[in-house]
Amino acid sequence: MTQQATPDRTLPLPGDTLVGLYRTMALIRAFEERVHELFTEGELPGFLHLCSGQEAVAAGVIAQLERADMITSTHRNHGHALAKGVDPRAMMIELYGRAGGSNSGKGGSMHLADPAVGHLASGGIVGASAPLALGPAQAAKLAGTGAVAVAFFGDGGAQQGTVLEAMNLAAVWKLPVVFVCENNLFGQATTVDYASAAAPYARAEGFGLPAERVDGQDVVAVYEAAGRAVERARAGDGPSYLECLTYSYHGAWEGEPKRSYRRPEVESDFRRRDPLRLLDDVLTAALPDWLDIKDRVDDEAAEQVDGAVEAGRAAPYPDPSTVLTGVYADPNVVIDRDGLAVR
Amino acid sequence: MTQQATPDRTLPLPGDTLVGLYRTMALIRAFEERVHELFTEGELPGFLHLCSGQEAVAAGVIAQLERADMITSTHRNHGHALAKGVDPRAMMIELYGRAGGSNSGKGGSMHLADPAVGHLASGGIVGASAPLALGPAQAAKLAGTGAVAVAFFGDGGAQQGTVLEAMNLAAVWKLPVVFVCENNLFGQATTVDYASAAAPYARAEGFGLPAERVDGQDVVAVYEAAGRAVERARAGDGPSYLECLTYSYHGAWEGEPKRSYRRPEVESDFRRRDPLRLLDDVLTAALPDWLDIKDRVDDEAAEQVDGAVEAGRAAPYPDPSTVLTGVYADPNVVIDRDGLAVR
Amino acid sequence: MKTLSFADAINEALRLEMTRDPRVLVTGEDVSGGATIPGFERADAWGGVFGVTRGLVAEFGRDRVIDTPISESAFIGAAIGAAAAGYRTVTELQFLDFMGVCLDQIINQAAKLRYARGDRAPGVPIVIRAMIGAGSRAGSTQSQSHYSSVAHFPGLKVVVPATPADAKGLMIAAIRDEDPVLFLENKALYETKGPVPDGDEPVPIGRARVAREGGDVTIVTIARMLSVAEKAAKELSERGIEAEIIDVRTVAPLDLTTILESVERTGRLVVVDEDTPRCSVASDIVALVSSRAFDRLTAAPRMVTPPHTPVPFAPVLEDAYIPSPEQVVEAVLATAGQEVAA
Amino acid sequence: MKTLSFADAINEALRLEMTRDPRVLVTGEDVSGGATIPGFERADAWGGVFGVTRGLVAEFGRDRVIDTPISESAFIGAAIGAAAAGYRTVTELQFLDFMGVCLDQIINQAAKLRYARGDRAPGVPIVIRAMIGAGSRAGSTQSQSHYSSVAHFPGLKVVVPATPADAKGLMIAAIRDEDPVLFLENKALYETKGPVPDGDEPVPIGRARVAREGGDVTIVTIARMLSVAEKAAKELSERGIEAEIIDVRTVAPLDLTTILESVERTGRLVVVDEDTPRCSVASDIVALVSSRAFDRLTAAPRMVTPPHTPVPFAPVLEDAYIPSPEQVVEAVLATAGQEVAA
Ligand SMILES: Cc1ncc(C[n+]2csc(CCOP(=O)(O)OP(=O)(O)O)c2C)c(N)n1
Ligand SMILES: Cc1ncc(C[n+]2csc(CCOP(=O)(O)OP(=O)(O)O)c2C)c(N)n1
Ligand SMILES: [Mg+2]
Ligand SMILES: [Mg+2]
Repeated sequence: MTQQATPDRTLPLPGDTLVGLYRTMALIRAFEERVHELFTEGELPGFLHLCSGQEAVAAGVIAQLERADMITSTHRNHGHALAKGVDPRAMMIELYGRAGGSNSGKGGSMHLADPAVGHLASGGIVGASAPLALGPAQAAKLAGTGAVAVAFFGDGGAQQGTVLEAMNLAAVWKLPVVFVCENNLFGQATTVDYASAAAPYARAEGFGLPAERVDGQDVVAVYEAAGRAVERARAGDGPSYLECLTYSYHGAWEGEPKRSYRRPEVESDFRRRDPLRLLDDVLTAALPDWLDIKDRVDDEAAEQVDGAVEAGRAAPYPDPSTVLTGVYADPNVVIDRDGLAVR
Repeated sequence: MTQQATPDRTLPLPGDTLVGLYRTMALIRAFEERVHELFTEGELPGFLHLCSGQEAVAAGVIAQLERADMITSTHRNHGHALAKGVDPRAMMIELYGRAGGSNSGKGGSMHLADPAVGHLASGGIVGASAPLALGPAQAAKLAGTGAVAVAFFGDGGAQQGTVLEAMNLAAVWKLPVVFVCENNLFGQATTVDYASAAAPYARAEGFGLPAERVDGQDVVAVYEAAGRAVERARAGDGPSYLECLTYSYHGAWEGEPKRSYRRPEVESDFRRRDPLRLLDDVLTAALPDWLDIKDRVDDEAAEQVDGAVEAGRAAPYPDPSTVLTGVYADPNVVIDRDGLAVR
Repeated sequence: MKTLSFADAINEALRLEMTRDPRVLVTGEDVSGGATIPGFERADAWGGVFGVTRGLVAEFGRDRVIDTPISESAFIGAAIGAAAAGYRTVTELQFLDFMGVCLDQIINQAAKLRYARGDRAPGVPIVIRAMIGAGSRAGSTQSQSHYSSVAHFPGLKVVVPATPADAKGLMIAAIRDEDPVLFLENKALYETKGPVPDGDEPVPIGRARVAREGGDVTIVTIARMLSVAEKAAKELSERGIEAEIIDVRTVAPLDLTTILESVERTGRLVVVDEDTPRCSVASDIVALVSSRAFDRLTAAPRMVTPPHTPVPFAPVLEDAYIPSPEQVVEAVLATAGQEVAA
Repeated sequence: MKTLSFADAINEALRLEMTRDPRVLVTGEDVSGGATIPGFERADAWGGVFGVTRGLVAEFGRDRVIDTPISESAFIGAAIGAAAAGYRTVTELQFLDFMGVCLDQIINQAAKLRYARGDRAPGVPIVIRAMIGAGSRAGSTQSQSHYSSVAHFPGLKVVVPATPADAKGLMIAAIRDEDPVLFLENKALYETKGPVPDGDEPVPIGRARVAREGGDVTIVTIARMLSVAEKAAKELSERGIEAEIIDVRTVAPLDLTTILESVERTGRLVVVDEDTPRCSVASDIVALVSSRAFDRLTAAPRMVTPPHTPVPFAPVLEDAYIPSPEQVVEAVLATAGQEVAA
């Protein structure tokens, strides 16, 4: 199998690890680009925050996790979900707002999650991911499972009080959790240099968390730094903080009216250092059969996304009466339109 | 006048400054001890958090402020209020729940404040003082008045997200504000060593705030450190953080059922270094007429408190109908029992 | 049956469920009462401001009775997350007044995660304990009963026990529930004693209790207001009016059926609530009964609540603020077109 | 008079008041729309997610139109504190859904500081802007209209304009008000155009508006629900039923007088609200009318609201969630003992 490419001394990581990272990134890129097209054409509804350009963070961090390790994510979560193993078909059906989607049509883009594969929650409240991640970490510690939890949040989210106090609580309880700040330079149109008086990772150290800033375009660097943090967590040495510098090609949200606050020079710098391209360069130089592998991996990604889109298009609309279901897990409580429980 | 004691080379500060600091501390101590007695005897109602033992923080910091400088405070606020110049009679009438109190009987111990003398607000929500203090600081900066603001909060409050994000916003806006963490070792029965993974002041540095920890028993040290922070603020150099190590003789709150979590050794260490005693020692050694001055200052404090208690006892009860007044500042809106506006 | 205080009944429920189910945790500020201090682990820990969790750390250890920094968003979030990993955390917010610093975790995370993640998603089995109630001279930020604003949000269960027996049974039910439960304790009730069943039978969430039978008027009460209504009912009985008192026990979901059944018979409704009136549980009940049993009502429904103001501190003002039996009597008489004789 | 969109009407009000009063500030995430970027100060700044504050930074400068980190507690607290020092800050919370991260500053600080500090204390003149409203396919955390939970707290004014003219006039009133005002903008209204008076005349806070006269039924609407009721009224008129529509404009304080005057004449009440029903403004209005005008009501009052669930994402579900003209027609007919013909 191509994944088991023979290790090469010039490779920074084993070849199959690198190919795996590329595969994840290729899937995320293909998924996001297709979503962008479908939204632009008016086919997909939603309030969408894409992560094209940021693939190395999701892929690099999550490659260090097991299925039992939990993540929590943000409004910009498609990449995290795909990397953690949420089914792209179920995700796309959800984005189409059809029946059978990952969230039964109740969640949409900002709320994609699947606890069954270790994706606890995403959501539209900036900063909420950090407190939530403490829970599975606490559970893992108490049960001694060795599992870890990862909270993703943005450079904007790093300013939110909930994230800051979660860092302290994680340190107080010495929890196996990794805080991953995806610093894509902006929170909407506000730059991180304005919004954060000190670099987010520098601040984590003041809370007693080992902290690192890495090049978030370089999946190998992200993977290695995440490995150190995850290892610390698994070894019982408590929480860490990882800041990854990256960039969102599609801006803050799909349909954003004015993007002129983004300097073209900055964007093209990042595009030159595109995460897929950087890894492609590494693999091209080092794996003799890389071009073949790459074609296959790219094709597979495209096929997966094609299949997901087909599934989304083919899925039926949800029954409007299902608005009322799922408010409570308790099967004895059913909601009628006035909010009354009917048994 | 005794306040203008001749400067003495062995004094750490001018004599009248020291005497002024002593006077403030003596008033606070006398006030709090009397409140403690009156509560214990069942004369005073309320949910009371006294600051006996912590006088040096209120006195030392606030001695650096002008009347136009604003403070915000906490549930444990009597000392801050007295130091900032809130009338002790009005405060005591308030504690008695009588008409004519500083807060019209609506606030009680936890909400003492008087914006007219630069005390913006106190309150029962741990951490709320920090965001509030940003406002007068922002106003001072915009209006170029040179005024500063001081937010007081406890070691427990230092863990609250609102305080943490306020530190960042203060740094981002470069506001003339001083964050004063009164570290009295406990938040209720929880020690700061448990609740805070790193020392509160150490964390402030990660936000870009110059930070210092001082001996909060030593009013001279507090005064000098506060002076540096206030000077920075007035000079336009932005916010600072000051952590003062101190101790609450009366525990967490009046009537607290069990105080056994407090080690007697720790308490007696702090009592040995009582803030009034430490300053008394300095002044005894250096001011020849100190004993006379001290007697007079102590007497004055006792008289002030006596007068306040008399005023409290003599004040009439508020008219129960005043429950309904003061919800809105807008005089056109009056509340009836159902919450409706009646013009 | 034994006699327990309201506080001890909750303590017993916690102890029973922690014994029965090793996944039950207790977290919050000071819940171990100082037991985080080295050398103090098993000593004289009080357990929260009113000692409701006292003794638990000695029995179940610091791994299961866990103090927190004053970081409500963080530790409530942790409770929600731990639920996803199989634990059931009873976490304490101390006073409901503090909800403003962590409400997002309650209303958007705990309450909505189940719905937003779709029909196959697991529930969020956590219990958030918080105190409510005026009368302790604490002023406007530690005396409020603003559960109405939380009951407004879909996805939460909101429980308001009025007796020691219900406090125990509802806590047991809350811990076993698959959904987030806000468990509210009126601090004025903590010392109230009453009969409490042995064993660990839950009291079902979402069922009201007829606390007194009567055919002339339906008085619906919430938490501590039960005793206020009971006093009023005695006085009314002397005037020949027999009040039926319904203690709702749960404000979300609300047991409207029991209320409507009573109003069908009495034709008159008075709701007594300690929360402020606008957009409240009291107005909710009045609105539901008015729209669903309009033809059965023989008089205008009434609410007895505090005025729509913050809780004042001064005893004279605070006493005027809290609904009194006299006000309930007056409201009931008004539904009968009568006035209180001077 | 000129024609402006709802968004532009708010923008104009901000511009007028900032011009009139140098103490008026605008703060919030992205309100300057990128103007914090060095070199971008006066360029192409958009001004918030929907551009409501666009152009203000170019006109008034970065000292008065001030971006914030995503730290709602901190910057709302700052606005409250700045009020104590003579400034009037219009601060933006973007979506009301986010209130959970900063509610304490709204309900315990802004709302209660005046009361708790006593009768001589100054007010807290701040305006908190926030968006409400479903329909934008954003899912359960950026689509809610949970103002009922905030209107529940004493001390706040809560404004819910439905037309561009009211958006402008109420914003002017809100900025000049001595009390904290929550100014809620239904994002589905931003593009709606309508006549807007020139000048800077405020629309008084706390006064409802009779948007349509009619003698058969009173329909009370909140914000965007006005247009839903207007469609229903057309349809009802064709069936011979003339609805009076009252747009409340302010939910706290509530203008009950105008509502009661109408119900006195019509005897029938339907309240249309986009917030979830339990403990809501809708149930509040029904309760107040039922208890104060019971004898004038000739039929059970009705509420038309979304179901008591989070806002679902899927268009099919979200469309079923939002109250429709058909539901209003149905509710009105039900108050007349009729059913919609199949
Ligand atoms: C509590 C809260 N405040 C504000 C918002 C509005 N908002 C949505 S995304 C966003 C920017 C977030 O920036 P960042 O955390 O850097 O994430 P990015 O979008 O750059 O991935 C903001 C302010 C929100 N969703 N939640
Ligand atoms: C937001 C909030 N959470 C919890 C409380 C309950 N509480 C009141 S005082 C206190 C301890 C505060 O400790 P610290 O900040 O150190 O102040 P201290 O009492 O020691 O002066 C706590 C937890 C509160 N008032 N507000
Ligand atoms: Mg960002
Ligand atoms: Mg302390």
